[in-house]
Amino acid sequence: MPDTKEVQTEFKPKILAFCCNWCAYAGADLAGVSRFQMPTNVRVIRVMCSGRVPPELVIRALANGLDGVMILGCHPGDCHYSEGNYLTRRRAHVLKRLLEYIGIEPERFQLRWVSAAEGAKFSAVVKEAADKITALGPNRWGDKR
Amino acid sequence: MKATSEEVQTSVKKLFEDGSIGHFIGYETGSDSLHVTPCFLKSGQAASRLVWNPLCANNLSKYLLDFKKVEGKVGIMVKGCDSRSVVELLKENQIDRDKVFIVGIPCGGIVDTEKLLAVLGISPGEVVAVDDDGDAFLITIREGTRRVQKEQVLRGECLACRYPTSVIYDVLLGEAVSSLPWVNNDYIRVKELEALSLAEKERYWKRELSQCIRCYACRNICPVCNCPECIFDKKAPRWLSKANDVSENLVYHLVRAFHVAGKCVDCGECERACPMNIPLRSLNKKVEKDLLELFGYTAGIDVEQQPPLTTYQVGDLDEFL
Amino acid sequence: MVSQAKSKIIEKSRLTELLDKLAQGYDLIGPVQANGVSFRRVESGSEVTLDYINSVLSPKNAFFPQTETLFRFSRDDNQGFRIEPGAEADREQVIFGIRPCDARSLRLMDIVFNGQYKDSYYLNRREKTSLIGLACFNPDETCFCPTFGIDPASGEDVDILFSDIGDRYLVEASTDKGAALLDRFAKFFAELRGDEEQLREARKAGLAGMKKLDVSAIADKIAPLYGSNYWESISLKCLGCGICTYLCPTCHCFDIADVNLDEGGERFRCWDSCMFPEFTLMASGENPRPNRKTRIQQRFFHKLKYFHDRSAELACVGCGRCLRYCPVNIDITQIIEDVISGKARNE
Amino acid sequence: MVAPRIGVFVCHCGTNIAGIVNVPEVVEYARGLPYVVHAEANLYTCSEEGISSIKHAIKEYDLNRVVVASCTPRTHQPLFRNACADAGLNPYLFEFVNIREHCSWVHMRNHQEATEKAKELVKMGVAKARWLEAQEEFESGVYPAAMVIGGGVAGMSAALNLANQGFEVHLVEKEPKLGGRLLKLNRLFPINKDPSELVESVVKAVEGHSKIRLHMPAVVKAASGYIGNFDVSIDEDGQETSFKVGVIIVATGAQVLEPKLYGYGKLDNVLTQLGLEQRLKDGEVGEFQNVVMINCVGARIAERPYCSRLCCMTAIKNAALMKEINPKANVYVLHRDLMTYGVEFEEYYRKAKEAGVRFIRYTLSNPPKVVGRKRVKAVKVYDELMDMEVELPCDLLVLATPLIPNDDNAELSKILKVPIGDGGFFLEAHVKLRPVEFAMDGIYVAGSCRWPADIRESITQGYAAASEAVIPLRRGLVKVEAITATVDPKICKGCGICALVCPFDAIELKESKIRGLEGKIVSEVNAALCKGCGLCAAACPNRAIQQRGFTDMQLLSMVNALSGKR
Repeated sequence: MPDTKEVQTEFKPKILAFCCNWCAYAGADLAGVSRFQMPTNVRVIRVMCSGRVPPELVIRALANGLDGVMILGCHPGDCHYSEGNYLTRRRAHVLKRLLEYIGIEPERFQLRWVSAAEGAKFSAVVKEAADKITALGPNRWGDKR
Repeated sequence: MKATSEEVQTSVKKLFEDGSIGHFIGYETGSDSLHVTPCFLKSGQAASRLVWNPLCANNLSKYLLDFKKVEGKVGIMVKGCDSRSVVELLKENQIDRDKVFIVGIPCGGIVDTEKLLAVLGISPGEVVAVDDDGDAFLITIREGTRRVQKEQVLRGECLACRYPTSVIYDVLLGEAVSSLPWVNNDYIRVKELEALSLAEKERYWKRELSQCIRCYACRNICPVCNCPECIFDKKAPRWLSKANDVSENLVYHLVRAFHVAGKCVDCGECERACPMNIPLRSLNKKVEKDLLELFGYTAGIDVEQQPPLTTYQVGDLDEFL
Repeated sequence: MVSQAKSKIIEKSRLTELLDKLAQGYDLIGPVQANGVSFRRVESGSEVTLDYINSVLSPKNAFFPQTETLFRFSRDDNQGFRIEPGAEADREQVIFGIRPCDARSLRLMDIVFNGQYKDSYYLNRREKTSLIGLACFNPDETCFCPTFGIDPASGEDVDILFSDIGDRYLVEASTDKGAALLDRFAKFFAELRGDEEQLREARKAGLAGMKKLDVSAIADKIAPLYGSNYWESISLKCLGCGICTYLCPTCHCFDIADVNLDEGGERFRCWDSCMFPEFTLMASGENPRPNRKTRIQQRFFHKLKYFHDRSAELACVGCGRCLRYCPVNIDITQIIEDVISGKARNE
Repeated sequence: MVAPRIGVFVCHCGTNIAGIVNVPEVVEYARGLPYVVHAEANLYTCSEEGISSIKHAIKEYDLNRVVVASCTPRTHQPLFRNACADAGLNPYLFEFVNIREHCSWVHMRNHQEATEKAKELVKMGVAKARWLEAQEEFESGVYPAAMVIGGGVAGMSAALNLANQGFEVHLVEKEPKLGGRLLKLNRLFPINKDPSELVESVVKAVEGHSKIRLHMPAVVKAASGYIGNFDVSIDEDGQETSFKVGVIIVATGAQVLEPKLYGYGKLDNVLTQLGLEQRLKDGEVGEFQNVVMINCVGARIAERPYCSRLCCMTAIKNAALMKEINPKANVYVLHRDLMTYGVEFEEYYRKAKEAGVRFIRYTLSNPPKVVGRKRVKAVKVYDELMDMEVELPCDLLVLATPLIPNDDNAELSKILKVPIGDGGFFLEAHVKLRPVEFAMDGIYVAGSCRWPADIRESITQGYAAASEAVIPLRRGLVKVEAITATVDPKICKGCGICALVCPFDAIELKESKIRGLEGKIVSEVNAALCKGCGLCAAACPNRAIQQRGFTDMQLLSMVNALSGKR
């Protein structure tokens, strides 16, 4: 009998990145201006501050089946609003642990600091996230209800 | 000395008489001898209905939200854990300290009735009374009295209770208890779950979360879940589908764990209320443990303490460089 | 009386094997221990537990699932939609272990779903289901089914009734469907030995003293309590959760919503509860039942009056779940007593 | 409520987008999205033609939402918002989708995936647009004064410019003297004049100006507020002083690198160009016969990849001067590439060559080597053109080192909340479109603190920054972007979490005065203080407080759209 070859479509994770207007979004713009090539997996949502992103949105995104969620903000101390990213940092540490506790790989939720000058870092962060999440495979918690 | 039902009745009667309170929230015997039910008094006359015994599990503090607009002060009976949720309600400006009269009751632990029936091998109808007797409970059944070691039959939260005596009160009935002998190893269950592999965690929680019927009892009974309109009840935006599946239940329970982060005092009411026996305390305790380890924070101790997720230190742990 | 023609016995030791066989030929639903006992689909007899008075969730899920796809839709090339029906029960299903109270509740749900409007989803499952009941000789403190004329040891509302009489089960088919099922699995069943009736009567001793309230005039007696502050006193302790309604075998309210995806979606229905603030919330923002008092009143009026007005039946089977699982111990039997005795009145 | 009617405009951006993303496919896809009633492609949506196309479509299709998929909102949002406003549509009913910086430019090798991503980004933008609401901008007054930080030539030019237009200027200089780096120079290229003429006249004008308040020596300690309304506090000679200004210009200059190369600091006949200028100025250059200058010392290397631009001209200037002082001297300039941009500079270079200055090119992989133990005796260099190593006798070695950022840039950046770029220089909002402004409104940048600039450029930038800064000062009013927080007092439970997290003390718990809610304690946002960060909106447990333009509904709709939900 001929081998029924399983046609495996390559897994292309879908990753959401919330970027703060002042640092990370500007860094993403700079990556563009600098033509730093990167994987196509990441979609950016602009917010004014990383501190605008509540855990509800991250959890909802993962429950919707998105394969990864990132929050990208200014480096600690550089927040345009002085302290927004410090609050984000606290929340993210708690959220990350809670997600892992429930069995969601910690790579699926990341907070990273990217300044307006770090176009290269933005592209590196995107690449790293895409690689890691591709290796993990699809998010197994998603449902489109 | 431990406070008795009679002591509670006498004190409450006196509080009504001297005008200290206009309302009182306590416990009375419920549908059978193994249950108590919340009791709301408007005068001292019916104070003889009040009881205090190791069945008084309900955290009554949530009812304070319904008594915001009444005349006079509202008296309320609080165990150690209940008093800590009162602190959280005060922190969130949900109640006015001047309008509540807090009757603190040192607590030697609450009976888990399921465990009790299993240990004694009896049916609920056989129990006549349950009393506190130091390191044991005295169970009066039809045939006589049985003594059961507390550690065998306590509720889970009582096995981990660090605050048996009210942290805030206007009057304390009975002698303060500073610590409970059986409480030593915190977060045993959380640590067990943390030690599982990711795949095991996923399996475990997917099974538990799939049990949820979204009756919202855990939310509705929780004193620190006190939003007049919960985001899950909002039509727009819709955070949660009414469909019951694991992913929606995940959103519900994780977001709830986050919303009570830094406020949960482990009164255990969510887990007690859950008809599906979902280990909800294991979720909330995890967050509690992380807040303690990361930021040195314990909820419900001090009204002046700022909630941990509304503040920061420049030198906070940073795993995200 | 045990009718000889339709009655058999089965040795207890053969029950698991029977259930295994049932699970092969049917979708078998039985009591399973997982976070308390509830009725769930099982693949083999060994999954079934017999250590329960009654389940946490009633078997209503098997007919009226908490979430049920009504139909799916997808976009077609001409800017229109294609509609496909939701998954229908295509296999016959057997529910093993249903208690007489829960079996009665199905008869009450039939009034709703098989009345003026025929609910094909419910009826399809109902039709394809055989009920194997398990007589109840050991009721809970909170049970009060005799109030509604239910005999917990009877097979009135099931196809087959199993009665535990010690070393064996007495097996009685009370419908043709039940008799056919017995025939199909005849090799598991043996003829009566003659002492079965005696053994059963002995076991019925456990039913003595069950709570039985006189509800003959309750619909009339509750009517004047509309708007009464009696409901306020109950609502004071009520948390407004959905335990009582979701665990109730007769509660049948549902909501309908759509899942709207890029490629199509589905319309589903799901349980709803009159205890929830959005239950009768209208698009305008108006809610005729804006507080716990009016919601509590609605729940009891529906069970004890409105349902009766329409069908001459009360929407309660005395299973006691609402009382047993209420975190604040709201006691429906107390409320019924208060209404009957006149203790509940306008103050 | 009127049903949303969304128009989508997808920009080719010449080939910038259309060369990678299949624009017609994106337009076709957009047409099928919910509430989209019109979609079109534009060669350049930002061109006059594109703008008029938007305006036309708003009327023609009765659009009440506009989505442009092109470049970045950080540069082009105002343009498109204005286009909407011109066509009678509230500018806040506009949504930006970035398919250039975030898509075509970074996925140049994968056209198909880039196109799919662009579609999805458009879908998300449309999902958000459906929930956009018209907003009124809050107008706030502008305090008619400016602060200029840095009393060098750029800062003084800016200060004079503003003061001459009648505005009060606080000039904050950290040294006890005005003039900055200019004070240390000997001659100016390409005019070879003594800089003191220039400095003295400018300093005199500044010092004598009735509108300029000098703070010297002084450093900025704290600043808070926003355009039109900054509260500044400075440490002036040990005393703390506070004042209010409407705008701030940063012109703090840069410093010259002190290298650890070629024996600098160890061998006593090795100088930097600046050191040489000092000696020339003081007349202490002494006898010399063989002068070697090395360019690009510590510049254009891996650690410091940029070209400091000024050093070549400085070396040419000083080499020619040395030759002028001692025409018999051998003067060599060892360089990697000569930057003599501009007609006059090239001429200046030619004259130096004519005067006998010898230029030798070396490479980074084969740098010059110094010979000598206590003093430099010679320099060995591999001459690229001759393809051989030459040994140049040397009694004075002069190193041209780059300008590097000031050490306190990082601190000032934190105080003012303005970014610094890779090398440590300040970073403007956009290199071409907003060259003297920071991304933060009301703060501007001029001179070498941004990038090494010569005197003329510093003056020009000083003027440019002043002329940008004078716009709000002159108007007296600024519009604050309508992204501030709003409270629904019906839902608010008065827990005060929002007030706790607000970095600007813009939220207070107050008794509501709204009918039906009288006496209820609820949060109230002071729009004048709110900066629109949205921290409150993320912290509020029941979402009674929302950030305009970034509401839960809008963000959640984007998340859902990305997940394939409608």
